[in-house]
Amino acid sequence: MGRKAKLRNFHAAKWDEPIIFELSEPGQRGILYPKVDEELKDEFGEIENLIPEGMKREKAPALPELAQPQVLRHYLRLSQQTLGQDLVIDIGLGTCTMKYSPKINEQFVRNPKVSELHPLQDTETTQGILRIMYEFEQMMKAISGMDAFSFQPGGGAMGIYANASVMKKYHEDRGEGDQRTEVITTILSHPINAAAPKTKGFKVINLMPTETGFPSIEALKAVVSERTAGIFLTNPEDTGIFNPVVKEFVDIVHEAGGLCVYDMADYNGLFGIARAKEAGVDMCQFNLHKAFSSPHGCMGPACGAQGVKQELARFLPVPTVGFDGEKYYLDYDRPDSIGKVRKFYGVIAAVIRAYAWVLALGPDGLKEVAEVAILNNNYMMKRMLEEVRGISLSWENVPERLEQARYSWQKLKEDTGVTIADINRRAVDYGLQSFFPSHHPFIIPEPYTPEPTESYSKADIDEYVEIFKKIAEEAYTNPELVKSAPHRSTISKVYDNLVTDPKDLMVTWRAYCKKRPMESKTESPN
Amino acid sequence: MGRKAKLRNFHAAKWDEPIIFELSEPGQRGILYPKVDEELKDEFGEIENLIPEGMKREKAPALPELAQPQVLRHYLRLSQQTLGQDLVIDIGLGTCTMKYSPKINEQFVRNPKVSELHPLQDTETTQGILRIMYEFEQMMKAISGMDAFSFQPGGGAMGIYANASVMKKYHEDRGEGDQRTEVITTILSHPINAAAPKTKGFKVINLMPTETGFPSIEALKAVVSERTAGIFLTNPEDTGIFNPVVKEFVDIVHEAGGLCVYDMADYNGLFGIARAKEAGVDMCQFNLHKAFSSPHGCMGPACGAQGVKQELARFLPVPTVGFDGEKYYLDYDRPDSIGKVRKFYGVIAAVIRAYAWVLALGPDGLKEVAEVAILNNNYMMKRMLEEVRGISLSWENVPERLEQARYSWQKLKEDTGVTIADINRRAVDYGLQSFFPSHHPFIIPEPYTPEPTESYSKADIDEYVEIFKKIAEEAYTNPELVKSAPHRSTISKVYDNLVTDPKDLMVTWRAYCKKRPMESKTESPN
Amino acid sequence: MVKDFIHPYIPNGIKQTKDEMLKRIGSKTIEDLYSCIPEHLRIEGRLDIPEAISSELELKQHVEAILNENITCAEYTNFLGAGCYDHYVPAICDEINSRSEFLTAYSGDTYSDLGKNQALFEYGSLMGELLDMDVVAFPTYDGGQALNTSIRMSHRITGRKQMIVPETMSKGLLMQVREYNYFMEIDFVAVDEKSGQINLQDLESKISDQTACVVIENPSYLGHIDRQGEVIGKIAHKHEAVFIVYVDPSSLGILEPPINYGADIVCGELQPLGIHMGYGTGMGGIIASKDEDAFIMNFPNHFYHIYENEKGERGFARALNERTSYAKRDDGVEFLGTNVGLWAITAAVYLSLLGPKGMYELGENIIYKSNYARRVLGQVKGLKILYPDSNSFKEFVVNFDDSKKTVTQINKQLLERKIFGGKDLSREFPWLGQSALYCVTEKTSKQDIERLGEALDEIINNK
Amino acid sequence: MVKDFIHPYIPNGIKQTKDEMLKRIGSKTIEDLYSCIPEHLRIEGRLDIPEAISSELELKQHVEAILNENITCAEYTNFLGAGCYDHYVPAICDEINSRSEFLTAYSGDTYSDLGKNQALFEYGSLMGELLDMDVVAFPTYDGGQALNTSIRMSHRITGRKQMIVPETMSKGLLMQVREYNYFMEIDFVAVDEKSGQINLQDLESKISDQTACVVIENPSYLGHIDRQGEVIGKIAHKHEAVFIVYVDPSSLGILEPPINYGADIVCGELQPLGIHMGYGTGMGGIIASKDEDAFIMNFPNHFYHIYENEKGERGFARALNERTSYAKRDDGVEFLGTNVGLWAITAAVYLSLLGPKGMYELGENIIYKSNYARRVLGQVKGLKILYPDSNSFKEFVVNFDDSKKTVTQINKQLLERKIFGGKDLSREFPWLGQSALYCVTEKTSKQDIERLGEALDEIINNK
Ligand SMILES: Cc1ncc(COP(=O)(O)O)c(C=O)c1O
Ligand SMILES: Cc1ncc(COP(=O)(O)O)c(C=O)c1O
Repeated sequence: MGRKAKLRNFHAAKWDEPIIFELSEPGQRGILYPKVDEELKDEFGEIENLIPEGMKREKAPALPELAQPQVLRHYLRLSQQTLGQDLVIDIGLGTCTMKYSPKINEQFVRNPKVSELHPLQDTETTQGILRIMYEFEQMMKAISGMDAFSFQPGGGAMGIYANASVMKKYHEDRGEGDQRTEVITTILSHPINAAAPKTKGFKVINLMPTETGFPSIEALKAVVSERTAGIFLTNPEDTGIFNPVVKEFVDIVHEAGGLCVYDMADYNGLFGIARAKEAGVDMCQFNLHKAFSSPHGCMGPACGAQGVKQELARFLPVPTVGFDGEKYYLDYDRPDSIGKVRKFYGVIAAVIRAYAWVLALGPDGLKEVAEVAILNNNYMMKRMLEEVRGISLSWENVPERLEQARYSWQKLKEDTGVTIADINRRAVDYGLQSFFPSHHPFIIPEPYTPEPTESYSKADIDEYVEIFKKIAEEAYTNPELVKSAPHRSTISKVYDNLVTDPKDLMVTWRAYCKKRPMESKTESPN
Repeated sequence: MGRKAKLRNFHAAKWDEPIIFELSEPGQRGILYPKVDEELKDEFGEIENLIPEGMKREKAPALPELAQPQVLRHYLRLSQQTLGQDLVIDIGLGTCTMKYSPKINEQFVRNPKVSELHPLQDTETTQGILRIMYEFEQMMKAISGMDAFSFQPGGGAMGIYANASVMKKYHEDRGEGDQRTEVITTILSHPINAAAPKTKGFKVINLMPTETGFPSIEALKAVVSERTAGIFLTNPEDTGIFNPVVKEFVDIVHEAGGLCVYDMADYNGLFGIARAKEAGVDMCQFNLHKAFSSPHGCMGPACGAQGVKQELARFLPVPTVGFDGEKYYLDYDRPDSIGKVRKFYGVIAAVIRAYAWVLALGPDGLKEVAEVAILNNNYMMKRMLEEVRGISLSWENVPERLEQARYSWQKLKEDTGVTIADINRRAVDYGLQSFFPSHHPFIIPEPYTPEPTESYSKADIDEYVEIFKKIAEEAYTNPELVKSAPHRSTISKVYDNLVTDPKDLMVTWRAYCKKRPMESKTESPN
Repeated sequence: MVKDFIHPYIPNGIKQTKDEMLKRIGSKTIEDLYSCIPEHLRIEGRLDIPEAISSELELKQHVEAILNENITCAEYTNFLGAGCYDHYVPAICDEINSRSEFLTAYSGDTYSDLGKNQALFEYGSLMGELLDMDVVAFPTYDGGQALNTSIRMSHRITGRKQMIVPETMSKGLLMQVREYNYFMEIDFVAVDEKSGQINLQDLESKISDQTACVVIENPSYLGHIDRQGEVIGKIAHKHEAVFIVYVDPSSLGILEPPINYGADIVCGELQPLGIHMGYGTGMGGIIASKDEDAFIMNFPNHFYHIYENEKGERGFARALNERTSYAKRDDGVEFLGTNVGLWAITAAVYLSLLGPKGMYELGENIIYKSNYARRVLGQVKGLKILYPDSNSFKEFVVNFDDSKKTVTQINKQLLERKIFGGKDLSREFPWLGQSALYCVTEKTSKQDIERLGEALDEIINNK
Repeated sequence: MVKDFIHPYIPNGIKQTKDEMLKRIGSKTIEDLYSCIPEHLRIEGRLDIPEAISSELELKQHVEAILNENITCAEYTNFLGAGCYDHYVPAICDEINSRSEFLTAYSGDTYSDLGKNQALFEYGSLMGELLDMDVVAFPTYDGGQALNTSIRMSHRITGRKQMIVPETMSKGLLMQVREYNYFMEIDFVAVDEKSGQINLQDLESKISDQTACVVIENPSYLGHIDRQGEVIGKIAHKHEAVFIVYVDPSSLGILEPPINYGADIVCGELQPLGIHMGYGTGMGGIIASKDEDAFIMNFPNHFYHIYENEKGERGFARALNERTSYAKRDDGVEFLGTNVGLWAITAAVYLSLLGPKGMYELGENIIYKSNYARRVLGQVKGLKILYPDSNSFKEFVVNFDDSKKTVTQINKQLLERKIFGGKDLSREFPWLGQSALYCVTEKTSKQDIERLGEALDEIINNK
C-alpha cells in the first residue's frame, strides 16, 4: 500500500528573472483606461483646471513600462519560485498550521457576490454576507465556549492586541485603569503576547518555563498582585506541551482581579477536545488563516477572531452583527466598545472560508482534525527522535506533545558544526519550505518546530522524515555540502543577514540603484 | 532602454513526481458526493433493484485513491513542469501562432453565464451568447471577405475537413460527385490539407515547390482536369513565403470547375492586409486558437472557423445563428447542409475569446498585429541568419518572409554532428519551449520553424536569438554538451522514440505494469 | 514613417522600437516587408469591424452586459441532458485547467512539457481503469467524433461497409455519423416498444458478412440501460463484426464496463467528467480499444506512451506516429488535429479526485434520483413514462400525449417557473408523439424533482 | 478502537493508517496521546455546531444560496466610497493573486520563497516610485493602521503626545486613531466652510512644542484636494513636528506626491490599487517614510531588503529585524503580525500593469468624471455641493437640506432605482446637515452619472 518514501530528486524552478524595473521598455503599456469623453474635456478643459496650483504631479512616477504579456509572465515566474502550501509538504512552518485551504472556498470568496460588495451598502442588500458572519459567530461560540465574537482584527496579532484593549477598557471601566498596569505572559508565548499588551501601555512580565515546559504556579503567584491587569496564555505553546494546570493559573489571576486571555492560534490539536471556556478564561482569539484553513496569502490578509465572555461583550469593536428574527443588521450602538481596530468589519473573506470549512467538517470532523493533527505529530516525533541523528526534543522529561513539537539540533551542531541555518538551506534542496526554528529569544538552542497538520498523509510525513534523516547524515559525512547549500534552489547562497545599519537599507529599487556596493553592479540600472 | 539580452540561468521545476497511481492510499477520498436520501433508499431498496442483472459493475475501477490536497498538489506540480506560452518566450512553435491569450477573456468564458449554459436551452435564455456568435460572424466576414461562417468545427483540422465536405457536397449537388474525385494541395501545406480531403474520399495530389517556395503554375496546370474537385492552398505556407500568383492558381482551378480552399491557420501576418476574398477562393478556415488568441490548452479545445462564399453558405453545418431584427435564433432548417461535424455549435468559449480579442484591437489594431508579426519575424530572421552559426534559410533566393520562416540546421549538422533533436533538447536548458521543425515529409533537411508573433518584445526576440547563438557555439565547441542535453530540465535524456511495434505500446499505467521491461523496474507498481 | 501603436497586447508598437528593428533589417517601412503581396491581393481600406474597445474596463462592461442576457442552469433548475450534462464540476478541476501553464501550452515535447505529457498519460491510465482497458487514445473532438472514428476503424479492420445502429440513436449524433461515414451503409435496428432494448431478431436479420460494426449506446440515448450487451456482442462477433459501445462514463462507477460484455472499441462523451457544459464547449471524445495490433494501428489519434531511462526517470511522448496523418499526410489514418487536451487533463483530475468510491457515489446519486424523478413524473396525471420495462440511468422519456399539450407549450410554461424542461423529442422521433427526454444528475435535488412534478401537474391539470 | 473517518481534507482518517501509526508510536488509541489534557479541561459531548455538509456539491449549493442574497456593485450603480473604493481590478491582478503558490505561501525565507520575496521587494519599489520615496515598508492591515503607526512613530521620534488632525477626518478612521493612540491628545484643526481647506490660523493656534505630528488627508475624506500642503508642512516643521500625509494612491498619477510638499511619513489605503472591495476584505495600509535612521528604526513593519552574491544572484530577505516585536517581544517597536502580503503582491502587479501612463489615465478618468458628477448634481434643484471653493478628486459632498428629505430617505429611493447613493454623513458630521459623500471612479460612466442626476431630480422634485 502507498508510496515508498524516497528522496525526491528536486530542483526549484529557476527563471533568473530580473527586477521588474529592468524589464521596462518606455512606451509600452500593460493596460489602457477609457478615454475621457470629449464632452467632458470640452466642459472642463485641461486637467490643470481641475487641480489646484502646485498640486499637479510634475514628474511622472518612474514606474516600469511593460506590455501585458510581459507583466503576466514576470509574476507567473515569480509565483513558480514560491513554495506555497498547495505545492509542498509544508510541515516545517510549525506554529503556522499550514493546512489545506479548500479550493471550493476560493470560489466563494472570488464570487462577485462577495468581491463586489461595498462595506457601506444598505444592509438590505448584504443579508447574505451578514448571515454568514452571524452564523459563523454562533459556530465560534460553540467551538470556544465564549459568548460573543468580533471578526474585525486583521490577524492573530491584532486579535491579541484587541484583547489587550478590552482588558484595559475593562479595568478603566471599573476605575482600576491606573492601578492595573501589569500583564503577565510566558517567555515561550508568541512575541505578540508581550508586544500587544505593551503596545496597549502595559508593563509586561515574561515568565520562564520550568522543566515542565511551562512556568510554575509559584512563579506566577510571585508576580501576581493588585497591579495585575491580566495574563496572556497560550496552550499548548509552540512547544506542543499542554499546560494541565492552566485552570489554576486562571484562578490565581482571577482572584487577583485580573483577566485571562487565551491565545488560540495553536488550536489545531484541540478542536472538539478542549475549549477556552473550560479553562475559565475571559477572552481568546483564533487565527482563521491557520486552524480554520483560510490561506496564508504570503502573510495575509488574515483574521483574528476575537472571542469574549458575556461580561466583556460590550467592549468588542464596533459594529457587531445582530439578527432581529427577520433581518441581519450591523449594530453600531455600542457605547462601551473599544472602538475600531480595523476599517469596516475585517477580512470577511477569511470568515466565509472558515465558515465553509467548519460546515464541511461538522462536529465530528472538527474533532477528527484535532485527533489526526495529534496523531501525525506524535508519529513524526517518534520517527524523528528515533531515526534522525543529532536531533533531540526540548523538555525531554515531558514526553507528551499535542499537534507540534519543538526540537533542537544542538547535538548535530556540536558534532558537525552544521547549524539550523545550514539545515534550513539544505532542506530547500529537497523541495521543502524552509522551517520555523522558534520565536525569540531562543530558549532552546538550535531550535526547530515542525507541525504536521491533518492535511498531510502518512506518506508525506514519512518523506519529510526521510529528508531530515538524509540531511543529518550529510551533516555527519559531508558537512560542507550542507553548509554551502542550497544547491538546487532558485539561487545559491546569498548572505542575507548583513544589514545592521539603517543607512544600508535597500527596500526599494531606487534605493538599491543609489546605494548598492559598486563591486556588485553587474549592469547599470534602468 | 530596456533589458540587455543575457543568457538566462534557467532550471526547470523538477518535482520528481510519481504517477498518480503510485500515490494511491486505499481508503482515502478526494471528494464526497451527497448521501442518497434515506427516503429514496427506502423507496427503491438496494441499488441492484435499479440495475439489470449482469450490468452492475462487479469490480470497482482500480482508480487511485487520494485525499484532496494530495490530488491538487500532484497536478499543480505537473503544471509547473509545463512551459505554457504565458511563461516562456514561445517563439519556437512556429505555425502554431503562440500569442498572448488575454486574461480578461478567461474571465468571460469562466463566468457561469457561459460555463453553466446548456446548449439545448430555449433560445430566449441564450440571447447573449447567440448575439456574440452572430456578431462575431459579421466580424469574420469583414476580416476574410467571405459571406458566411460556421464555428462548429473543433479545430483547424476539422475546419479543413468541413471544407472538404462542403466541396464534396457541392459537386454532388451539381451531379459531378462521381467525376470530381481529385484534390490538389502542396506538399508543404499542413498535412491536414492532404488528410482531410482524403478522409472525405478524394484522391490527393501533392504538388512540390519549385525554387520559389511554391509550385509552378505549370505543375498545377499539369494536374488540373475535369476530375479536379478543388485545391487546398495555404498562403503563406509554414515557410512564411507568400505565393503572389495565388490568384492565378485559383483561376486555373475555377476554370476547370474546381473549388478553392484557403487554409488560414497561418493568418497572423495578414490581418487587414490580405484576405481570402481578394485571392478569389471559395472557402477558408481560421484557427481561433491561433491568430485569434484563444489559448491552445495543451492541444485544444479549439475552433476552426469555417468561412464560405454565398453560393456555398447553404452547405454549412447545421445549425447556424440568425437574427430576425429582434431576436437571435438557431437555424436548423438547412436542407442542403453537410450535417454536423461536431456536437451542438462548437467550442463557443473560443468564439467568445476571439470576439473579445477583435473588439479589443479594432481595425487598426488587427492590422498592427499583422505588421508587427511581420516586423518581428524579419528582424529575427536578420539576426538569426547573420549571427547564428550553422543556420540557413530555406529557399534562400526568395528572401521575403511574412510572419514566420523555415530555417535549416543542415550545415551545423554537417559541421558538428549535432542534430535538430539535440538542439531542441538543449533549447529547453535555456527555458525555451521545444521548437517545431517542420511537418512531414521534411523537404528541408534539419528544419526549424520559429514564429515570433506580435506578443513578443524586441527584448524577447533578442534573448531568443542569443540562445541559439549560444547553442550553435556550443555545438561547434562542445558538441557532446548539446548531444547529451537536457541538463537543466525536469528530467534528463530519455529515449523517447523507441516504440515501433504496437505490442510495445504502453499508454496506460496498467499496460506499463504488465509490459515494462524488467530491468527498468525500480520498484513494484501499486 | 512608422507610427506609434500602443496596445497592451503588442509590445513592439512603439515607433522607436520599430525604427530600431527596421534599421537592423535594412528596410524603411514595415510595408516594404510585405511588398511581396501584390496589390490585387490587398484589402482596400480599413476592415469594416467595430472600432476598438481598447480599455479593459470598457471591454469587460461591454462583454458582460451581453453575457448577462443569458439565463443559466445555475439560475434555473435544469432537466436537459441529451448529450451534454449538467454534472457537478469539482473546484479543483477548474483550478487545474485554469493554470496558465496548462491553459497556454500546446504541442510541446518530452522535456519542455513533461508535466502536461504526464498528465495526458495519466488521463489515458485513469480512463483505462474506468473502462477496464489497456489502450486509450488522446481524446478527440467529442463523443460523436469518437464514434465516427470507431466506425471507421471497424471498416478498416473488416473491410466492410455496413454499420448497424439502434433506431433510438440521437439525430444529432446520427448526423455526425452520416457525415463522417458517408461511404458506409447504415442499418437501424429496432428496439422493443416497452423496454427500448435492441430487438435481437431484428439485429440477427440485419447483420451479415457485410457488417463492419454493431453499435450500441449504453445507457441508450433515451436513457435505459442496455441489458443485452453480451448477447449483442456475441451476435456481432459471430459475423466477425466489430462491437462498438458508446458509453456514458458517469455510469461506470456502478455499471459494468463494455469490454466486459464483449465490446471491441469503446467510445463516448468525455464532458461528464469534470468539464463545464459551456454551451457545448466542454465536449470531448473518449476512445479506447482492445490491446491488439489491428486496433492500435487504426487509431488516427495520438498515443502518449511512457518511457524510462537508466536513472528511472520517466518521460512521455507520442508514439507510433507513423500511423498518423501528421507523419503520412493522405496516407495516414483519417486525419488528426488539435483536439481537447485541456479536457483530458481535467478528466484526469476528476477521476483522481473521485476514485473508485466517488465514481460509485456519483452513479448511485444519479440512478436513485433519476428513478425517483421517473416515478414522480409517472404519477402526474396526463404523463406517461416510456420504456417502463427497462431500468434507466440518468435520463428517461416522458410522454405528454394524454395531456393534449405539446412539449413546446409545456416547456414554455416550465420556463416561466424557472425550470428548463426535458429535451423535446417530437421532431427527432415523431413516432414517440409529444415526448421529452428528462435528465437528472447528482446536482438535482429531491426538492427540485418534487417541484418539477408539481409544476407539471399545475400546467397539465391546472392544479 | 480507532475508527475510520473519511474526509477529503484529512488523508489519515483511515483506520488502517491510524493503527499503523499508533503502532509505531506505541500507543493504543489517539485519546492516549492527549491524556495530558485533564478531564476538567475537556469539552463534554459533541460540539454544538451544524452537522457536516461533506459533499462539495451540497456545500456549494448551500453557501452560494446564501451569497446570492447579496446585491452587489456589479449589479447596481455604486456611488459609495468613503474609504473603500470601487475601482476597476485588471484581470491579471486576480490571475496572480489566485495562483496557488502565492495564495498559500506564508512566511518562507530567502530560498524557498524567492519569488514571493522578490514580488514583495517589487511592491516596495513600485510604491516607492509612486510616492517618490526610498523607504517603503511591507503594508499593514489597512490605511487606518498605517496612520496609527505613523502617529506612533511621530510620538517616538519627538517624544511628544499631541496630534493635530483635520476636523473632517472620517469618524471611522478617527475611531481607529483614538483606539490605537489612546495615550495621545488629539486636537482638531478647523477647515474653511467654503473650501474645506485647513484653517491655517487655527493650525497655528493649536500647534506647539507639544505637537508630535500634524496629519492631513489629501484628498481629504470629504474629497477636496488639499492645496496648502507645503504651508502646513512648513508650519509643522517650524515646531519640529512630524508632517504626516494620508494619501489616496489612485490620485498619484496626476497629483503631487506628499514628499514633494514636505511630508515626513506618508500613509494611506492600499485597496484602490487592484484589490476588490470584498465587503472590506481588500483593505491594506501603505506606509513609507523619509530615508532617515530615526524613521526607519521606528517602523514596526517588515522591510524586504535586496541582497546580491558574487554571482550576481539576488535574494530578498527581511532586514533590521531587531527593531521588531518578533525579535524583541515587548521591547520591540509596537507589534507585528500577519498583515496583507497578498495585497502587496496584487498592488505590485497593478502598478506594473498601469505604469506611469496608466496611473495618469486613471487619475484623469476619475477627476473628470467626478467633477462632471459634481456639476450634474449641483444643477439638480434642491441639492447643494459643499466646499465649492475647492477642487475635488473622486469624492464630494452633496447637501440635501433644501430638499427637505433626509439622506436615508433619498438613499432608499435610489436603491429602488438600483443605485447605491453616497455615504450618509448626517450622523458623522451633524454640522453638515443632511449631506452625503458621493464617489465617482473610472468605472462610473457618464451615463451612470446622468442617470443619477435624473433619479435625484425625480426623487426630490417629483419629476
Ligand atoms: C501562537 C500564536 N499567536 C499569535 C500569532 C500571531 O498571529 P498572526 O501571525 O496572524 O498575526 C501566531 C502566528 O504565528 C501564533 O502562532
Ligand atoms: C497551416 C495549418 N493548417 C492547419 C492546422 C491544423 O489546425 P489544428 O491544429 O487546430 O487542427 C494548423 C495547425 O497547426 C496549421 O498550422
